[in-house]
Amino acid sequence: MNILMTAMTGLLCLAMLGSAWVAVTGKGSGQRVSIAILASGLVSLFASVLFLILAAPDVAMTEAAIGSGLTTFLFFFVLSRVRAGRQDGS
Amino acid sequence: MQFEWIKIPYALLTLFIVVNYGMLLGAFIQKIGARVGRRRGVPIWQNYADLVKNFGLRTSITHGVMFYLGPVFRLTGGIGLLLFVPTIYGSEMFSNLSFAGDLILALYFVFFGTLGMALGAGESGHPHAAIGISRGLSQVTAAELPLALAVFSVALQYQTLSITDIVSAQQGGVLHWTLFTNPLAVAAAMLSFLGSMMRPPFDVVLAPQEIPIGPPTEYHSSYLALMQTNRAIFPVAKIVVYMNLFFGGAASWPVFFLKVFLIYMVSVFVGVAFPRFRVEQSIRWFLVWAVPLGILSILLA
Amino acid sequence: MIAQLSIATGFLLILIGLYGALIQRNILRMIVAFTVADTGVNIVIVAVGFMAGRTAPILDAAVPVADAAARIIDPLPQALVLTAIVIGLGTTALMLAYAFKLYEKRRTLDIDKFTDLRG
Amino acid sequence: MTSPLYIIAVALAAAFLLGLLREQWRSLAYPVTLAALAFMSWLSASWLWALASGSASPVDIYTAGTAPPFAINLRMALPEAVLTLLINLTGLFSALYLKSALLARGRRGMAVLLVAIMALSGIVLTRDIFNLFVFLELVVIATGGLVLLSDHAHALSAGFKYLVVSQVISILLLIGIIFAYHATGTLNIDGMAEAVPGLQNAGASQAFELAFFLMFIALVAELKPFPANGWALDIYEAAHPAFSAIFSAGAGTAALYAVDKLLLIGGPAWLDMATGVGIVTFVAGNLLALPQSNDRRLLGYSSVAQIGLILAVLGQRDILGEDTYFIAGGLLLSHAVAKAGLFWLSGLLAGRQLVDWADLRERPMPVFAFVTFAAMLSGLPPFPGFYAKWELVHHLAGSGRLVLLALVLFGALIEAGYLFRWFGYILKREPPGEADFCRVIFDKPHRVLPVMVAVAAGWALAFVWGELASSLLGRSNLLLALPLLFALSFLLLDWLPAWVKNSLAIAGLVAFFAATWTDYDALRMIFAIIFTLGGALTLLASYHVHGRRVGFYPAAMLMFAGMVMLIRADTSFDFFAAWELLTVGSYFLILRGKHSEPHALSYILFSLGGAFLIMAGFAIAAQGAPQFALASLAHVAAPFAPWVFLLLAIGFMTKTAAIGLHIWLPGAHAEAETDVSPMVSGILLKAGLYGLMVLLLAMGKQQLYGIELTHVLLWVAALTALLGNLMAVFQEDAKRLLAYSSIGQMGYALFGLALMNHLGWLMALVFVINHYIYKAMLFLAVGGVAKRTGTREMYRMGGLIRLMPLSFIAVLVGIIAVSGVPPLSGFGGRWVFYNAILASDYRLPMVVLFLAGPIAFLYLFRLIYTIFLGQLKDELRRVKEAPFWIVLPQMIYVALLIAFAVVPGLALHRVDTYLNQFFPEGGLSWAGGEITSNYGYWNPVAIMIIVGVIFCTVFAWLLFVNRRAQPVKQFNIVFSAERPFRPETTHFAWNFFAPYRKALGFLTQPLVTIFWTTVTDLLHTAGDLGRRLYNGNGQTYAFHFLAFVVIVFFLVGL
Amino acid sequence: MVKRFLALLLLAGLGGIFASLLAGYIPDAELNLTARYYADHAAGDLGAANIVTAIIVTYRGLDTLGEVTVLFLAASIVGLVLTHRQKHDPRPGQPARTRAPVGELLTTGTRFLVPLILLLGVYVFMNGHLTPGGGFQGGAIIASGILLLLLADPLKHFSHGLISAVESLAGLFYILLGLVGLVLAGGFLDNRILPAGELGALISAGAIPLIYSLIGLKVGAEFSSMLASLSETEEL
Repeated sequence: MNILMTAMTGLLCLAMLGSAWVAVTGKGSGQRVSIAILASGLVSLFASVLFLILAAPDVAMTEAAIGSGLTTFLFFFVLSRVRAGRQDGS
Repeated sequence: MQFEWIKIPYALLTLFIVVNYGMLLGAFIQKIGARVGRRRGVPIWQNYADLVKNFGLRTSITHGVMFYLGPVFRLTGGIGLLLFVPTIYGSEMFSNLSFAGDLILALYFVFFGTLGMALGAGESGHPHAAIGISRGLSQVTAAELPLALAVFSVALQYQTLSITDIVSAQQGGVLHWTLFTNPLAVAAAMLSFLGSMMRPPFDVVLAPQEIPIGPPTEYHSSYLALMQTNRAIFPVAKIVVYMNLFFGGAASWPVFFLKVFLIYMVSVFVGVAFPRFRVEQSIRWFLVWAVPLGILSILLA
Repeated sequence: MIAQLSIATGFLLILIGLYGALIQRNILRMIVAFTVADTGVNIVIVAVGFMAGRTAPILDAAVPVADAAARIIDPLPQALVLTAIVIGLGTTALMLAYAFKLYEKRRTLDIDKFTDLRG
Repeated sequence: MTSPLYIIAVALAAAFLLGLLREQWRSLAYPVTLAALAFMSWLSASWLWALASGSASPVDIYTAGTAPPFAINLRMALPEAVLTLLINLTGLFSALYLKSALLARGRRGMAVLLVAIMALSGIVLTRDIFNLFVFLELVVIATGGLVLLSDHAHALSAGFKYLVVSQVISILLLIGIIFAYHATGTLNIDGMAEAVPGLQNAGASQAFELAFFLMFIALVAELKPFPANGWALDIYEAAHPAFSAIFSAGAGTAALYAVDKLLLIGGPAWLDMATGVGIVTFVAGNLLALPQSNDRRLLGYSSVAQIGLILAVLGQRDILGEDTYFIAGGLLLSHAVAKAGLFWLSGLLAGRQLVDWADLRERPMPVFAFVTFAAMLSGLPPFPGFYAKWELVHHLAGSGRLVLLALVLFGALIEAGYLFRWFGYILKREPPGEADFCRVIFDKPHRVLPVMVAVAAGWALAFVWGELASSLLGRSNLLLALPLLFALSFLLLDWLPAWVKNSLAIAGLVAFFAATWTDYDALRMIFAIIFTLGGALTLLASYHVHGRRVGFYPAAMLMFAGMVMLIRADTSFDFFAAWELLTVGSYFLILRGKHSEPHALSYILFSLGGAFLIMAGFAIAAQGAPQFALASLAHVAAPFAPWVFLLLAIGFMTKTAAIGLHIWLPGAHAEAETDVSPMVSGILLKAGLYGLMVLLLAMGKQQLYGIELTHVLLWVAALTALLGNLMAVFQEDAKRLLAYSSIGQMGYALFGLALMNHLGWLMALVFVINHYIYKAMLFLAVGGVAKRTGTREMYRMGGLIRLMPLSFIAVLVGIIAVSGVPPLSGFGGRWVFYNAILASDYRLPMVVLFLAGPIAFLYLFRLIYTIFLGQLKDELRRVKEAPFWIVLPQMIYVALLIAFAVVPGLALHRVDTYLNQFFPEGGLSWAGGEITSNYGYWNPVAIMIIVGVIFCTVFAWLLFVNRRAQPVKQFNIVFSAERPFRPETTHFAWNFFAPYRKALGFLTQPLVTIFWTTVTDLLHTAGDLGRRLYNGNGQTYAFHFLAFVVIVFFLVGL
Repeated sequence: MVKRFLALLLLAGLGGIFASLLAGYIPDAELNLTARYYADHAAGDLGAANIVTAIIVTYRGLDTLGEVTVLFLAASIVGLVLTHRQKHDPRPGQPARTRAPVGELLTTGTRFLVPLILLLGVYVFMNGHLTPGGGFQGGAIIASGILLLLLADPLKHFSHGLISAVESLAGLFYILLGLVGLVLAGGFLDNRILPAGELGALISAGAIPLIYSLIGLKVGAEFSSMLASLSETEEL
């Protein structure tokens, strides 16, 4: 049980780190930025799972709702505005 | 030493003797110079003639108050210097008005006449006068320095500033003279003496060739007469100081006449031997040669 | 073990996030990087309070009041993290609004272009 | 008492309430905001009053009805009350100031402002570390919003940079907090502090140390330490000035208090780090401020520096002990009030360059405000920073932390440098076009009010700190010192016409002397007479100025107040306070001159530099005591004594302009106004001599590494005399000539003191008296001439003797006296001098002094000749004699000179006797008119009579033989057989001593000037290099911060 | 490249600090003093089953108030920043904005889902003292409902007045409740102004459910306000 949990946690952590790396590296904007945003949302999502493992259901809920939900939406709102501006060809 | 009324006629007597001696001495030395140059020279009473002539001149002009006062300052400086210094050692009669102050008074009073002269010449508005003053003042700052050092050395040596005391310390034989007890100081002082006598090589101030006679350019008639009087008194008064400090003073008038004459001759000899310095040259000369002597004498005193 | 693993992950997330924030020139991507780092901080905080073999700090039938002290984990870090998450959101929203305005003004999101004030 | 929680509750309630008001009801929302802020301020004030008066004791406020550490608690004690009051008041008046911006942005802006102030108060009040973090984040976010109240083009990017770095900071802070919690099991600050010593094992305490490091560095970063501060500086520059005021005064204060709380946890181990970071920031911040030309950015750097200094003070609490809050508080409140005031003031001006502040010129109130703020920042008396610096320096010196002491003073000097340079711009530069300042004053009283409140607060603080210091030092409040009050009262009377104020000033000086003259011993009596009666005499000349002459009398009377307080001082503190007062007063006086801006600046810098050395000297001598009686300088322990002597001597010699420290004097004295030059030259210089006398009387001869320091002084004095005189010779400007002459004369006086024998001191006193009389007289005469001719270049004058005969007489008498020619009084000085050196063993420096003597003659002749003699210029033919009120004192001086020449005993006999206490050997004997020393004698009366008689006789003779002398016209001279027709070609005046320059000019190479120029250039270069660090990129600033963290981490070496 | 290298270098330093923190980390075996107090007293004194909620709402209520204020600030500033330009540049008479029509499915789904979502949100914060979740989570859920509305009809203008009224009233009552605690009970934000009730019941834990509901409303309103402000920005 314990080992299984630990292994699962390890995997989760690796997945988080991978997503994080995707979120912060890479150049360019536009499409690549939305990938980064999604990746960071994914990090939050994994984090909320991790919080469950860490016996913190309250935190998990919050992280899921705010960290991966609302934040990601905020990003996309702004990104869409900015991207639209770029299409205007200013 | 206190003031007594009798000192006034005595002082006037000294003054009278010195004026006459100075007049004759000046002419005599001119004559010697001429004879050396195989000329006839002026008669021995020439200075009296000049004096009378100048006082007698009817036309006289003035450029202003200071111009008028310049010669007065000048002559006051000469007479004052003479009277602040005892002339004959040991003689109550010819100790003059030296009760008023000591050596320092004499040293600083020299400038009184210089200042008055410079101011009077300044008001004449003649550029040559100003140039002469500029040169004279520049030179005197360097020339006075060795004298000041020597005087101080002597004061240190005898631990007094009183001229009478200094002379009395030199009594008792030639070898007691400062000349022999403190030769460095005397050497420095004599170099300074050369610089203050307005003779070659330090006569750029009067510079007869380029700036006709320098500061007194504009002076004439009775002004000039006063200055001539001073020219008779001042060198003698100055030599009296030197004599008292370095050459044992004079206990009687004959000794006085002789010593003054001989000391005067030093500057004459040097004058015929050397060409004229420019101002900056003479300043450097004093600083390089005379000042170190003075410093040395102080350090050794 | 889980705690250490999580803390390590949190730290790495912070470092990765800061790395992104330091090298990305695009302002939006900087903000994304900061959210990653924030997540890392939250994980560290919760993990520090974690105690293996205990339950969440909620009392119910399974965890009676009497032996709560022996059964639950430290609730305080969780409370702190809630606060931290919300504050993180506030900051992110603010930065995003800034990003939008900066873009509106200059038509670029390149941080190197906003260096007018210096020295 | 109302619970302090209401500060938070009311602010938030108001902020939320604003949301209920509709966007259109802004005119309603604004009063709500103001009311909330006013309530918060009132609440803090009432607590402050209750706590200070003792009617309330400090309280801990528990939230949630639970005791800490289980719930958050707040604390209200005296520091909290003071700081929250400061923050809330800053907020209130900034809100007032922001009226138009807030009304334009609407209720949201007001809500953000309210929350910001609330959060700042919260940081101060809370005792919970995580709660502190929450408040900090609130401040960060609110800052992000409030920056945008500004119309500045780059406010947006500035705000973004700020947010970026704040993010990094909060990450580290959170990590630190959670690990600290893990180590100690509590979030309560006091609880943590208690828990730390009890940590079980090395591992736990190591973990805690790491966590603490992160927390600490994060909070320290909120203080904007160098170099991790680029992110905050842009805020200062771009934000609305009212917000910058909050940012500087409020946020800085709150963050400092947070760091202070944290230091409580960390304990003494972390003090060094705080000190190090603080002092580096202080010096670097000031250095960086030096090359700034943008006013707000400069203020930003200055804020950073000030907060750094306070951090360093907090870091010194191990030696400061209970005085920590007195010092840190004094510095902090000075900083906060002054910075807030300056930022508010900056908002009244259109231009952003420092020189644009010239708009304030001619407007007394804002100028006064600026002066108050600058004085508060530079730590001048009577403001709190002065007491704080004094205490700080004494503690540092007492504990032997001399490097830190030197850095503090160095930084403070740079700070004074740019502040006073700025002040110079205000008064002396041309306003940049049509000043719209006036309009602002009348249009926007709400912007003027905060500035005035800050001024009032500054003076109130001055009073409060004076009271605190009075109990600390056991002396009465400095601000209540009668002379100072008298000087300050002229600020209120400045609307009166000048002649009324002048009469008051003269009456005050005379009355003060009349009331106190029995208190002085013979030595002080001379100085007292010069400072009071002498001052009154020079003030007679001031009657010539008509109108109101705004600003003159407060400055002049401040200087005189300082001087009389100086001679009445008997403790080191009183002495130093008086010294600073006279310095500041004279600086304002000098600055009044038309072209005196750079010279006044170099004056104040040299003076403050000297003052700092004096303070350091006193501090080392005090060895930990807050002050000591001046007389006990004699008992300073052996290893310190020579150093104390050296520091004090150099400090005093800065004032007497000894060579090497003299370059400020010529400009300052020459460019001052006609009646100011005699004051600063004739009177002020004596203050330095007085200091040296006090020093030498107490400490006597000191040896350092086997060198006798008085011997060194002798050399310095001799060189000063020589070079001062020499440089005077080559001046074309009459007042500069006199100024250089003063340097030389002070050299003589210093020489006399350094001889350390009876006659040497007597000579110095003769010089003191003489120099006062003739230099005041000459400066007045030359000033009068310059006023009439419109130039100070001597070669442009000439032949003025007929037009200005009285001035001529004054100058004539003056130069005879200065050159020491008998029969005037200068000779007395020379005579005593010769006697003095005969009694001493030092021979070589005398040689130098001998050389200097005749040189005086050169420049003096030049002075009188080129101005009054020679050829009159065409354009000056209509010049009149100087105004009556300028001539009158000169004539009085002439009379005084002659009197002093005839009966020097009047002034000197008592002093001579008095000196017997200290130098029993070698006094003079005074018998009748004759004065006798061990070596020689001198009879001034006789000299005067003899010279007079001879002079009159010769003069009478000349008059007799030459009674018909005919005055001729100007050009009637024999000039190479031509008559010159232009005075210019004939007035030989320019470069008068050309041959002399050829011979000795090399001695006047401006080596000292080059040296000091190089020093300032180096400082500027250092500042400029530092500026390159701030490349404007937010990311780089994040780099800076992380680098700062890592570097400090390795330096701390955990 | 230099930048990357420097960044890595600095982060290596920071990583070093972190590594030593990690190395020194020993998990607690026992609850520490503070946690123990909460475990022992939260239920008894406050009547809250969810100890995290007890801490958030009561013990560290001041933090939570600050936290709510952070959101309030963020919403205000976002509003301030984003509406700023429109004030200066009203662009009158501009043709109505056009946008690709959203799908029918979304529109219908929205109408159906939004009330449910709002209800869920209310449930979450009402039960904050019993189960995981509370004001913040509930608020976020409410905000996601609003978000859905926005997505379905991008041109819909929300009544800022309503949102800010909700926000303000919730905030005011929150503070009022806190002050009531100050007056009637042990201190600011003390929840014991109402009876603790029976552990585990909906109406229990004193004022906690009330406060958490207010928080939920306020947070929801704040999120919504942010989203609305962002959505109202003009496309660049």
